[in-house]
Amino acid sequence: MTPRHWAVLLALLAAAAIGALGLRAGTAGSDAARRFFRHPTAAFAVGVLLFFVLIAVCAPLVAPYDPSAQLEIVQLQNRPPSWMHPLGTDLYSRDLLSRLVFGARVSLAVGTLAMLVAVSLGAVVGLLAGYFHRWMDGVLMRLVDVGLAVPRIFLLLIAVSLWSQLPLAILVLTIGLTGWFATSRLVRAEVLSRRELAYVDAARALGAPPARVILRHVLPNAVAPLIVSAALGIGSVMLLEASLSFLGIGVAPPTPSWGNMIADGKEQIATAPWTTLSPGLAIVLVVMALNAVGDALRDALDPRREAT
Amino acid sequence: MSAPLVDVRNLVKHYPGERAWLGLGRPRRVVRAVDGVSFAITPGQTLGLVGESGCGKSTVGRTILRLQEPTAGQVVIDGREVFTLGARELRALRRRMQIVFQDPYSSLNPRMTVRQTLREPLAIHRLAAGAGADAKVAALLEEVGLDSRLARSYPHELSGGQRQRVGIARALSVEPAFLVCDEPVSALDVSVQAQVLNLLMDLQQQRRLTYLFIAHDLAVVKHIAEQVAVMYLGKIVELAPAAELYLAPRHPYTRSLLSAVPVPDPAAQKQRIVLTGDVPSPASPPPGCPFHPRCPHPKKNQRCRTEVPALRAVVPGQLAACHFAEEPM
Amino acid sequence: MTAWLVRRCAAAIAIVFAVVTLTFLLIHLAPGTPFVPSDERVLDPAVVDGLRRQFGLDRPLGVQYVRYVVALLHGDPGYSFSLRRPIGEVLATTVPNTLLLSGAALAIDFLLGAAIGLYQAARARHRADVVLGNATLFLYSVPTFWLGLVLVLVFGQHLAWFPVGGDRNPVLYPSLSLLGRLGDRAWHLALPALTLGLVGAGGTARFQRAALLEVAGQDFIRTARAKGLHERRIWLVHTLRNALLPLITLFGLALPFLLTGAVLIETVFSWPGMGKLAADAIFTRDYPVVTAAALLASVMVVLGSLVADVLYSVADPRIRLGKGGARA
Amino acid sequence: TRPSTCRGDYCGTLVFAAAGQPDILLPPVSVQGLARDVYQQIFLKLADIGPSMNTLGDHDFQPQLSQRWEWETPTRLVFHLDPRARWQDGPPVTAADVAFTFQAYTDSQVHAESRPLLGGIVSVTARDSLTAVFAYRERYPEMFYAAVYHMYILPRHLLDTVPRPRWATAAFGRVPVGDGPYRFVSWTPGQSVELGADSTFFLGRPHIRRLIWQFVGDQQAAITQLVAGQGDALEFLGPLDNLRRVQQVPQLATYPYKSSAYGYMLFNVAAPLFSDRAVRRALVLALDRDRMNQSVWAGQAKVPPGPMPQLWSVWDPAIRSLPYDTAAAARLLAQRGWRAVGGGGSARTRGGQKLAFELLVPTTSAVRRQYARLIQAQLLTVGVDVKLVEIEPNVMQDRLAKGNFEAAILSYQADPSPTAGVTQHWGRGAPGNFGHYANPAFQRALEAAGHGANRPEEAARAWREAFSILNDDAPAAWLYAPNLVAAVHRRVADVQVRPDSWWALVRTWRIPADRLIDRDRVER
Amino acid sequence: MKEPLLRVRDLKTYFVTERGRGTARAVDGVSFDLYPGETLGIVGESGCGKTVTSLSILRLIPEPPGHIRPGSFIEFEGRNLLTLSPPELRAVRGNRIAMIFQEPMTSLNPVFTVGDQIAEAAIVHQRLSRRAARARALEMLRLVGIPDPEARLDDYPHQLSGGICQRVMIAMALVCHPQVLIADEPTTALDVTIQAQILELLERLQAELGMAIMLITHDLGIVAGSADRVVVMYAGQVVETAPTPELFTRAQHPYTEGLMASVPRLDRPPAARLHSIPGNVPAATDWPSGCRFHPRCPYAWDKCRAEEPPLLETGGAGHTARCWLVAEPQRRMRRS
Ligand SMILES: Nc1ncnc2c1ncn2[C@@H]1O[C@H](COP(=O)(O)OP(=O)(O)OP(=O)(O)O)[C@@H](O)[C@H]1O
Ligand SMILES: Nc1ncnc2c1ncn2[C@@H]1O[C@H](COP(=O)(O)OP(=O)(O)OP(=O)(O)O)[C@@H](O)[C@H]1O
Ligand SMILES: [Mg+2]
Ligand SMILES: [Mg+2]
Repeated sequence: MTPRHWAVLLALLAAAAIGALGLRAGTAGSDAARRFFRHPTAAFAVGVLLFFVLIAVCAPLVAPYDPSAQLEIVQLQNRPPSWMHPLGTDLYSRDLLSRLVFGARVSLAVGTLAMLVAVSLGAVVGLLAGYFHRWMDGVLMRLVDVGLAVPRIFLLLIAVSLWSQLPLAILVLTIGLTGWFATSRLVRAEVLSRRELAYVDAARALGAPPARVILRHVLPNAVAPLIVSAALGIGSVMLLEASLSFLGIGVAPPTPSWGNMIADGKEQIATAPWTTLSPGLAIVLVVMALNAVGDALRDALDPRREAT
Repeated sequence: MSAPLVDVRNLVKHYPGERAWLGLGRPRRVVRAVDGVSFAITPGQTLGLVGESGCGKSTVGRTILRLQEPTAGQVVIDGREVFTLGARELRALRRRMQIVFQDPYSSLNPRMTVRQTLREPLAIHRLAAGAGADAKVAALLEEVGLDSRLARSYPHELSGGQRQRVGIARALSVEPAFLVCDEPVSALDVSVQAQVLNLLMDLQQQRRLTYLFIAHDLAVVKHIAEQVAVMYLGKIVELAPAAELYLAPRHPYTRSLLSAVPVPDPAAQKQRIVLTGDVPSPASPPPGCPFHPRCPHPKKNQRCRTEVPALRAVVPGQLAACHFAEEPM
Repeated sequence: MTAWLVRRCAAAIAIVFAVVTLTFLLIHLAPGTPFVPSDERVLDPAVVDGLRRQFGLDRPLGVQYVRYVVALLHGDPGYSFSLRRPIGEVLATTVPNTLLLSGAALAIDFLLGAAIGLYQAARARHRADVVLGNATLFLYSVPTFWLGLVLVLVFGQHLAWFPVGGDRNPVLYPSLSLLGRLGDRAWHLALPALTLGLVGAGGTARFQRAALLEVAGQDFIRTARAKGLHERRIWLVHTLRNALLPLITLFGLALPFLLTGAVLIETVFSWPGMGKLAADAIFTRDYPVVTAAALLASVMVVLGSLVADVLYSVADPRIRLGKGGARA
Repeated sequence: TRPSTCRGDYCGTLVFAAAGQPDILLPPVSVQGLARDVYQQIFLKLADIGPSMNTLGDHDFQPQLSQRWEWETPTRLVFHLDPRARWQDGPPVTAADVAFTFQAYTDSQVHAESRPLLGGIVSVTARDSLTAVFAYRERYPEMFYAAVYHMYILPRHLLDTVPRPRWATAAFGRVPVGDGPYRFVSWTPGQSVELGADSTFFLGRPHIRRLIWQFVGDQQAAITQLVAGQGDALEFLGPLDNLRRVQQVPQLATYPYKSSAYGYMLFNVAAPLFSDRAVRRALVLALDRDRMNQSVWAGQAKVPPGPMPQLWSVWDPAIRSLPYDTAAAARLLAQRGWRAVGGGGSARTRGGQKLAFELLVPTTSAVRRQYARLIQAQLLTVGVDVKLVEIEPNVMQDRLAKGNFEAAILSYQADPSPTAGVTQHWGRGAPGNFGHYANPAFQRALEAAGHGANRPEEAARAWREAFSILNDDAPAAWLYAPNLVAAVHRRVADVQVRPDSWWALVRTWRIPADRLIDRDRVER
Repeated sequence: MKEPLLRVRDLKTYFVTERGRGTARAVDGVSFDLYPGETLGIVGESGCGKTVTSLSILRLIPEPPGHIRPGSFIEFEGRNLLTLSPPELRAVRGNRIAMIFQEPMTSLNPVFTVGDQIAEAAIVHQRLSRRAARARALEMLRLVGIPDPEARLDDYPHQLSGGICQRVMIAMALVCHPQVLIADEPTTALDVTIQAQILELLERLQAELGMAIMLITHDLGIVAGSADRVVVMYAGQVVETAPTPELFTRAQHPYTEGLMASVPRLDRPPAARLHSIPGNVPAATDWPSGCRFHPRCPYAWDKCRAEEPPLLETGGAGHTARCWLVAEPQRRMRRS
């Protein structure tokens, strides 16, 4: 850890803070932004997210070492935090800060991508079921019932066990594919309630074909809960990835993810607690921020929330 | 009198209740929202459709435009039979018939500006594009009495009256001949209501529009309609030219409805006929004359309870569905 | 109501059957073999083959499936490969444990969560609300197993207030009085149930707060105030009673969440429950246990949502009397 | 308020923290090591191996169920059972039980793991109720070991009604009745197994009254249990960190013992990359195994000179093996056409193909996972890209058996006998020879060593020769042979841990009356 | 003339809107009196502050965002309602002054029976036993003319129609025999025939119980039929007050005039076009300066833009109007 790395770290911290505050100042005019930032923690949460995203993007600049470099497998094993290694080192003498920084890339990417899969699938199913009703609705919703009837971790463990070695893409995909059930219900409910609205009828009366009605009139207005559930979804995927890693299936080593960092450190939790503490806190912080942002978004995207 | 532009014959719309077996089985307990409604509207004229909440007015309007599939009946608009059209022909016919909604808050897509809202029909029917479309939007806005600068606004930035005008402009954009106005002024304040009513009447004049004007306010209907149909529980109970209907209502329901409307004149307070009870649910309509449980007619008897009165001409041009339409109350 | 119940049950059975089929196929398609020693030994493939034959795994998958379903319909879920005992027996010892854990967690989750939510809502946007809001957000965002590990370390090992694992003291338990046994179980239950319950309570509190505030903005609360009621009565009777309705829905959804948590928490706390059993079974390819666990989990989940629906219809008069029950 | 009445020399309760669960407490059909830990307290063998762990001949063996034995002919062995031996449900143990046990172990429907080892025995018959006769096909050095080491004598009167194909799930295996120092008390799946001392045990009443195995999730949980004072004994502490953790706890004593385990990275010779001997040698040369040993075991283990645990007498540091020499490794690789591109940290290539392979490692073994990652990092420095595949043991086993792998880190818990161990894993076509290693020279040396009769120095030379050939071929990189450490509560005296089977001697342990703690005194 | 029962003076209720567009002065200096036994109609268009006025009387304004400005004064039974302690205030609410709301369906708690909800106020204010309160509830249901009251007692609101719900609301409000009943658009959500029933009921109850009613509505027809005196509101202010016949014959404020002219009427033959007031009601955050009606007023002149008129006596008994025309009637002549 050279002064340069400290400088970059501080710069990113400052950038995140300025970014969050700037965003608040810059959007002061809009109602949605005002509702968003009315939440006491919203600006802070945005700052936290920005910080981690920046760190992930600039990982090579922030990380003092190669995240999978085993620096000195005997002398530097499980060292507590120090100036050289601000978060300490792990069992393999790897620098935890570097791992945390690169792990942010993986964890955030897995969270975002899996959530995208889940949300888009959920949205499509929800739209179809909600808009076309009748048998389509019946069939799709029964499918959802089945999906919801097995605890997700269970489903995931089984699904993941289909691969003896789990490529990251498959991990993302399976997490996504087991995560859309609730979203599809949400979207369906939203569509059902919008379907009857006068402006949807107006579009139909004007002769707009179903695809146009769905894409221009129904979907955009059902998108607010979708965005909120996406924000919350990233967090829950990150937690899930950590849980899977804990159970021994997750992102393959040596690629660091916050989940497998905790898993790597769990055997040293009594003797070298810092190895699990920093990734654990990172997850908590980001998931908290995502939830805070989700809450704030819920208000921001719903003009009816003016009073509460 | 010329041939009617809109001819509705024995229109029936039943809503199925919930379905058994995971939503795939047979439906239970139908709601008879519209139960055999017939009328015709002459080109350039207005038929007012009045009745209490839930009597099926909106369903008539929506079904005629095939926003909902009918259960039975026939509707001929412009010589074409609406219920038998395929998707493509129907889309073409949609240029001839349009609808204006009651709720100025839900009838505009909150995420589209006025311009986007008004350009959409032009795009769907390929009527205009680019600068042509913008010009058309400006013209439409002007026609409904709105400043063309409003084109960039979102619905929530507009007042109720302005929204209603945008809704009308949207309906007019495809140059229809027939307009269903589903309670277009009920949600508006009196002062604004007057503005919109005036606008609708002006437009009718200029464009020779034909209106099906749905309302629950008899005074408003009196103002705008040449013909008036009174609905009760999915059926038309009285159908007559406005002048006759307001002067000499034949159905006891029409009479009590008229008497219940408050008149803004303390001097002219008349005797109200206060009906007892509520409108029954269309899911379980009473047998016989649907109005008989609330009917104040002195002659009400067993026949009313068992026999459904037909809609018949009591005097030429004035139809009523009451066994005792001829008798005074 | 009965017709509705019959319909719901039929749907539930169909769902459970679908889950069983899906699980059966997936787990059999997964690579790997059962019958592997957990210690560092290599088993003679001939022994493995013999065992496979003995348990019918040499048959085509279709045959296995049909056999399995037929046996299941006769009430025989088969033998566990790794525990070599009838699955009924295995579940009989593990399921009550999981129910105990989830039940206790559920109680903590909802009692604590609802209480915090109520407290927060009644003081919305005051300091206490903001502080509690962040605390519940923290709990809601914490990885369950991580919290569990930390709690074990702190309260189990360092402070030694609670046992570090297991569901009872294997030494003392057989000789304890009934009361002593209950105490012992409760003492072992405390940490895992708290971990699971606290994380859940974080979510429940947030949900409850939102639900209460939503209700608090409704017209009928204004009516109650206009009647001259005390604020306490308005919150505890009028608002809470209405806000319990969405909570019941949440309750129905909480079960899968708790079962998920149970898989992890049972592992962390060596809690001999179904979650750990199921996870182990997946890893060791103990097919019949996996399918049986999936069956049971789905039954529990489906039952949970059924119970929630019934509760809802009991709690909400608008549903209780069925739709269209309006009398004029 | 707790009942605490037991006093004196025969109190003692021990709780073993166990990461895992037994499958079935019926010796021939169980495959889990933990089951053996338990059932060896319930069932006796005819004779047991002595402290020297010598498997050759019979002179280092100790009487157990049989009082004495004699060789009637070179291929006929006669056991005289101890007349005091009783089944725990009453009847005496007879030679018929021995004959029955042999039939069961060799029955193809029972799938006993040790069946192949019994191949040299033609028959076992009961001459009279206390005399059992073993007939062999031929003489070989470990013929006595083969007869006694794996065979726990079973009660015929309880098992002969159970159809053999049903043994794998026999109810008897859940409530076993034996003839050993402990009798079965209870077993709750997922929780614990409890045994109680048999006060009438004919070889002497055990001092420890209750043995309880409490099942926990994993190694770490077991250690936590021990450290928190809820467990009394753990046979294996694992890496350095855990040892330190345990050593800080005053109530725990540690007992190092030579382990019967060793670990190695196996190459699948049938895989294209590893069919090249030079590549295999280069990879072994590139590994700094001493340093890895420092990192993982803090020097508590040794780098073995071949596939052997420290326990074996054939252990000999003089066996020729490959040193750590990255330069030589790089040279070798370059010679074989694997060119380095860029600096260290990127994979070598040959004809556009990367020098890379998949290394299987089970998720359940902390030690092997640690090794895998160290190897991954070290090999990268010579331009080899290792893809770690961390999988469940069950998948790993499957892939090993199917030969569907390139390399894997294996660990072997060996029998005391090198002959069986080495043949099973490196003999041509042997069931455990997953890497498909075959070398006629090695095969010859192996046979010579196995049949080295009773001439130790000849055998030792043959073994040295065999291992040297093996090391030259580099079918694997030998990683570690640990000196294990067991932890047992300090109050327990006379603790002896047996390398091949840790708790085999528990019946001789005791807790002096003045050191009893609450859990010892609890009366059931 | 009798002493007023309720005296509202200079009531100002503002809302802090978070839009960053300042304060919504929803009610901005409203004064009026309510006399015992009379029906006072309050009319005005949507957003003019009728509801906020009525809520302010019982201090039911949600705070935040709303607050009643100091200096406002609402006298009832010799006390200022705005300074009562919470227990004193509760003793007034539902007991001395009761309220019914526009949406009967949403104003009843969906999870309690109608009987319980009616009885609640009696239990709280009159310390009746449960049984006595139930008997009282039954009596009230009878009083408001609900058929088969025994059966209705245990019904839930959703089982009842809108008209019945409104009757239940009325029963609930009257259970403690209040002095004042504030009815905020009690019939707007109902059908005409039901509206007629409810208005009829209110008239009857007032005759029987002798309470004063503040009847808020936007329908001039209802005012004409039911109110003794009328207060017309526009833009958060009272613009005209008069006895009902006086108002309908000699409306002084141009807004009142315009309002009356724009109603389509059943009792007159339809004209070709309706009269309409141009423009829209301005937003509460920025009322126009001067007279708040001047941008829509056909008579407005400079003074109207610059100076806000006070409520001026018009000469008719109890007839006041907030318009400079009262002072300069000739200007009206000149225009018309
Ligand atoms: N989609 C639907 N499914 C089931 N029932 C419906 C549906 N739409 C309307 N109904 C029922 O049909 C009846 C007639 O409804 P409709 O909307 O046509 O009445 P309306 O006269 O327009 O009433 P309002 O004045 O309230 O607009 C009502 O009882 C209503 O509950
Ligand atoms: N909670 C609130 N927050 C902010 N502004 C409010 C709030 N309640 C009312 N207002 C504002 O106060 C003004 C008066 O509203 P009020 O409800 O009194 O009108 P009203 O005369 O009752 O209209 P309506 O006929 O629509 O009921 C409105 O402009 C409204 O925007
Ligand atoms: Mg309608
Ligand atoms: Mg209002």
